[in-house]
Amino acid sequence: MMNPKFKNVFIRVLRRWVFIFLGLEILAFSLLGTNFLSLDTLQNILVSSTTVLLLAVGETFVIITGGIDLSVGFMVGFTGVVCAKVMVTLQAAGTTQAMAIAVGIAAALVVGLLPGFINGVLVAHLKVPPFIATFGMYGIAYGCAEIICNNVPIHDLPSAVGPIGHGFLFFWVPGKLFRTFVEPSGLSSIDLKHLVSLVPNLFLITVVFTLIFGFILARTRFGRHTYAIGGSIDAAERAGIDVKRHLVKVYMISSFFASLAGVGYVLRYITGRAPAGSAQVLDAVVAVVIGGASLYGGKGSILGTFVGAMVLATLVLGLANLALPTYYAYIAVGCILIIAVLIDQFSPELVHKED
Amino acid sequence: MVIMSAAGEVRSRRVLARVGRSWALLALLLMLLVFSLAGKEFLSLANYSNILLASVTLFLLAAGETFVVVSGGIDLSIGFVMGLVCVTSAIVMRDLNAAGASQLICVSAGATVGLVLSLIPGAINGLLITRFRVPPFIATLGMWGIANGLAWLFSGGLPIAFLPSAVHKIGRAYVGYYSTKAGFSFAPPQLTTREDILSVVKIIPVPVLIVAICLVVLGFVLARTRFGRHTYAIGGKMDAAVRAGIDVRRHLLKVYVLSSFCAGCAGVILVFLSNAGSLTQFTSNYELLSIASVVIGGASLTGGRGSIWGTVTGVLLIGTLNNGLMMMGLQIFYRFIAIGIILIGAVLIDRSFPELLYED
Amino acid sequence: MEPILEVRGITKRFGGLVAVDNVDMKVYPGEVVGLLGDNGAGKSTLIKMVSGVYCADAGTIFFDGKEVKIDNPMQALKLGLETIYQDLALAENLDVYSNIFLGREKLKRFLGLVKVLDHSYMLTESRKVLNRLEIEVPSLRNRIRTLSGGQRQAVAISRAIYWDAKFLIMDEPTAALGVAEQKNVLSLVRTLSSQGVGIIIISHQILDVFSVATRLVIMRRGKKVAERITADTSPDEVVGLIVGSIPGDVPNGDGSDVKLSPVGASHAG
Amino acid sequence: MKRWMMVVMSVVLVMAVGFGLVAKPFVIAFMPGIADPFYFTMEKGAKAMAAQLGPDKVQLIVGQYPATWGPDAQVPLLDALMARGDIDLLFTAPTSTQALIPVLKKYHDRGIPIITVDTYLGDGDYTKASDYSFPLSYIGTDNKLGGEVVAAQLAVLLGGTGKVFLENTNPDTSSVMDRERGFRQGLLGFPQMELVGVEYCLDNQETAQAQVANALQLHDDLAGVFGVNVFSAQGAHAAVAAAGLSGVVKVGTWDATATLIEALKNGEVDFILAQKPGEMGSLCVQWGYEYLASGKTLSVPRKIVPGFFVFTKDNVNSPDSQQYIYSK
Repeated sequence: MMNPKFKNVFIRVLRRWVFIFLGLEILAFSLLGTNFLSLDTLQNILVSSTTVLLLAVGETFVIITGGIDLSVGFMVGFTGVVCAKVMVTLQAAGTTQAMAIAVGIAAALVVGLLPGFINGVLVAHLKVPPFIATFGMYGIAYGCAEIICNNVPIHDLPSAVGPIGHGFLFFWVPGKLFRTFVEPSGLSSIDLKHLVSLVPNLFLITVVFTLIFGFILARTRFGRHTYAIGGSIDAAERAGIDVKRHLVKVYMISSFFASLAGVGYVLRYITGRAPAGSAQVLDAVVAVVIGGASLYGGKGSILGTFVGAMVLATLVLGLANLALPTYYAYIAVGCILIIAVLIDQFSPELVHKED
Repeated sequence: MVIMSAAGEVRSRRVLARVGRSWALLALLLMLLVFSLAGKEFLSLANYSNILLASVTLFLLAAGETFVVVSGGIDLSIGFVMGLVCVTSAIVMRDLNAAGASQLICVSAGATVGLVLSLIPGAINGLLITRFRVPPFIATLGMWGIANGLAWLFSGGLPIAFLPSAVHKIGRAYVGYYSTKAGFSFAPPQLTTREDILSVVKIIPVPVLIVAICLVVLGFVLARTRFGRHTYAIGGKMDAAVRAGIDVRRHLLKVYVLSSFCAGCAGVILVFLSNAGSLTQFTSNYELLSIASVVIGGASLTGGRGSIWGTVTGVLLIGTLNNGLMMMGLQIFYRFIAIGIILIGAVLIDRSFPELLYED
Repeated sequence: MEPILEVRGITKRFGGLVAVDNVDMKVYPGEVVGLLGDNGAGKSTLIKMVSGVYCADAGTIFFDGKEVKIDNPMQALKLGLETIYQDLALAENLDVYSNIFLGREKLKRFLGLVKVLDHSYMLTESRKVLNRLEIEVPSLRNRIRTLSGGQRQAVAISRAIYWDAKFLIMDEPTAALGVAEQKNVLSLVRTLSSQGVGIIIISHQILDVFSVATRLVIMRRGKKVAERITADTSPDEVVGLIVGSIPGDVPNGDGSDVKLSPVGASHAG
Repeated sequence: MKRWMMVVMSVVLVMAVGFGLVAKPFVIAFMPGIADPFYFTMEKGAKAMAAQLGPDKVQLIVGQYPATWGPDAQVPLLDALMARGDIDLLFTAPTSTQALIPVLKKYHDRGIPIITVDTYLGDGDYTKASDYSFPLSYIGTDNKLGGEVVAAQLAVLLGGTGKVFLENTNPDTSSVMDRERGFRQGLLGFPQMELVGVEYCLDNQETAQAQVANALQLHDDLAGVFGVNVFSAQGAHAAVAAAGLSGVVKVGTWDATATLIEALKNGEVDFILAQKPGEMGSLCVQWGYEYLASGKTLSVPRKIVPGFFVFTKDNVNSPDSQQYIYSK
């Protein structure tokens, strides 16, 4: 009926609809919005998507194995509070700023592995459904975070935290100066207006970790085994993969990324707050699903997740640029999510005829 | 000898399995005992009625969710469907009231509109899941956002006030009142002093009674009717249900409509309880709490297991825990930890007891 | 001649149910043994213990003359003990060659630093094994999900063959296949046994088993009730033994070994 | 002749510039803290003032309302709003006293004047030199003072004696914590009054209702309840009314939503402390416009406190007080 070659192309395009959608989104907002197609907006999209993107990258691993990790939302708050608390305590104890910040970040990343380990053991060894195990952990992490910070945001962090979180890789005043990492000080207000800041630090960090773990998922044995477990846990087990161990690692990756998001939160907002990130957990799942993953497991990719997160961030910020009433955003996200899965359901498998 | 000991073993295993199955009930009783001993004010009729009143909406949400979970699905939209229905019902009641319609018409029209409206999200969920094979998690998560957006759109983000006075009268009514001073009456006695008011014994809040009736009906449907049997069959093994000639698509559609309808009932009851139409707040997590109650009540998220009775126990466990810990002066944040631990513990206990092989 | 695989007194319980009760069994190199029994007789459980999916509650396993402990599938695979399961155990979301190499992926160095999957090597090797067995699949890049039942079976077999199995367990290898495909599989079994591979074959299709197996082991309710040389028995007797209308050699499984003197060694290889 | 031409040209030029100014109004942006009736009312007040000044003078752009409280919800939306590039002045309610400092500083450095409304940066004192003193002005309620006012009002109703309970919402939010501090401070003036408990409902009305019902259970001589925001107040009054104790247990609330006004009329709430969000929004636009129109030379007060309006049964129906009811 349909020319097979054309059909193949059609299937390929359909499978990558999300890229097209992102393009259309940007186009539409550029036409309708005010100054939407600008460096500022672009970098704002990149920065504001970091929390969701980080959570989503970790969540991608979990979802590919056929699980789900709800705990990541409050893990952001939990690790953020730990990070901020350590920094503040060390600073009060008189250590140097660099030391306080480094130890704070390290502490958050290390402590962040523990809930993931517990989740993994519950899911893999004790056969608790992922939804329940991680929802339980969600409550526990939130409660613990509130206790650590005594219910109030942790303020007065070392003064170097803000410049890191709001910093950029490059600073450039056209025709005048070019710097990396350190924001030029003492600029005149005219120069400040022309100052171009490129590549936000937070996005840089996010991208580095996203690339590393994207590589792991796509190219290594670990990644292949993750897919195999999601495809058929029996097949994986009988092929000699240590499924339990692998699952524990996967949940630890997820909570590691949540910790990264927690650290990112502290750097950007110079505050440790227990409820931080709680609103982002479902957004992260949405980003993963828009990126082509299936909640039944076995499917998904980091590139897809990245684009999914961008689709979400562009949508939210595009609507904000238009200054439309807020409820449009809720309805739009809900609709896009369902459409994403519908397209995915109805696009056929790509069948190769020859090698 | 051999046969005897085998029979003995079977019996003891059966007892063990029973205990394992109904551990939530035992935990609930234990908790009631501990809290009653720990705090003097816990052990009182008024406090039990408080626990029940505070759990009214969760009872309904969780009961609807039970059907979905037993069928092997999940419904995340219920919390916001409740908010949407609550707002819509209240708007209808307010506008009819302002237009001068009688109280009866205002209230019944508002409730009817809300309940009818609640069928729509469920129908859409069900169609997406059964006809278009969208995973339940995604379909209902999409509806989660859409219902919330619509509730904002309708209400403008403000609570809906100036409802007919019958609303709060119904919402705060009890089935009967008894006091030494005024005797027994169906209407609240007109008392002024604190001592007199506190001395009134109030028998069963009307919303609790309504919810109890709903729960009995739902429990009957799940446990005793063909509809219920089919729900278990689909959750247990979808293929087997299809081969047995059950119209699975149609049945699942009904299950999601039922779940949404229960959320609608909760929304309407919330109008009466709070005398206002309020949006569901983002931080409320009703859907997650409902699922937690269902699981604590012994259901399995892979489907095929669960009961309304178990879910009621689960909701009561959470309600009692909240109430008791509050009475002991613990802050709300500790309760998050407690519920998280109980939830995981529930499943662990469930896993560590043997299956009940023989029903009698 | 030494048996390549021997199990002694192997037992597995699930809760109160004894799925496999004190079973002994031997297979010699190049021998095809048929494992027969009704549903629930314990055949699958027995071979899952040998292939490391289940841990035996009691008993010992000898492989190639040495006592071995097989706690997980990887250990079985390392010994050269391959299994093709009834449900095939393929990851349907992965493509053909990824399944052939699942769990034993070929790696190469990326930029001389990190080990990554070597797709081209795995592709060519997979093509070789499929050609050797004259198996046809549309493309090695297709996901298993898009293949037919026979094609999936072929992938599962080539997966086992590729790894130079010394011993092969086949659970219902012909159940999901068309007539022609069944014939291919059976001739494949003969080829492999002539190359000295020991094979256990489980099947409900007794005639299939009779056509390839040299020896038959019959199980009922978790116990091994009889052992026969194929040439010395008939399908009728075997059916009788399976359903219990003919009493077995060890009716109550009291562990007596009187009639189960080693047979088949002379027939093998 | 040549000179004459010059005169005409310069007149045309001046007029063109003049018309240009008239044709292009100042763009003032409002970034709210969270989607709730308080900020809706503020938007309404701001819009009214913008309309009063005229569309040729002020164009008001309202950012998207964040769904939850906190910088993580607010900052991306704020950045998206500012990236439009056409904004001349921003007034916003910072959701964190510290997280918003560098964010707003960035826009200040680009020449966009900032007014903080309802909440503030740092400690809210922009008169002394600090890294957060750059905003033009802080226009907002003194939450601590409000708490003291509520305490005093309750004390008057209770005759200066009795047990009171505080239903709060989230300890994470600085404004409600200030109210709690003020309330505690205010109670110190009445040694016979005792604060027997504080609960946090996390912006959930049902939770608030359960918590106040419990407090009534725990203290059968409870005399008064203070609900610090919309959700805690609505829950508190519902719990007291459900217990049949309206009038006996005095209920003081903060934020004048229609629901609470109705309850006040029914006698279920005894007084409502209303902030003046409409006035705040209106002031922001007015001062903002005048500052911009003066060529950014006008000296604007660094702190403006619009004060409160206390609704009681006596004044709730008077026409004057209707403007303080929150609405959209």
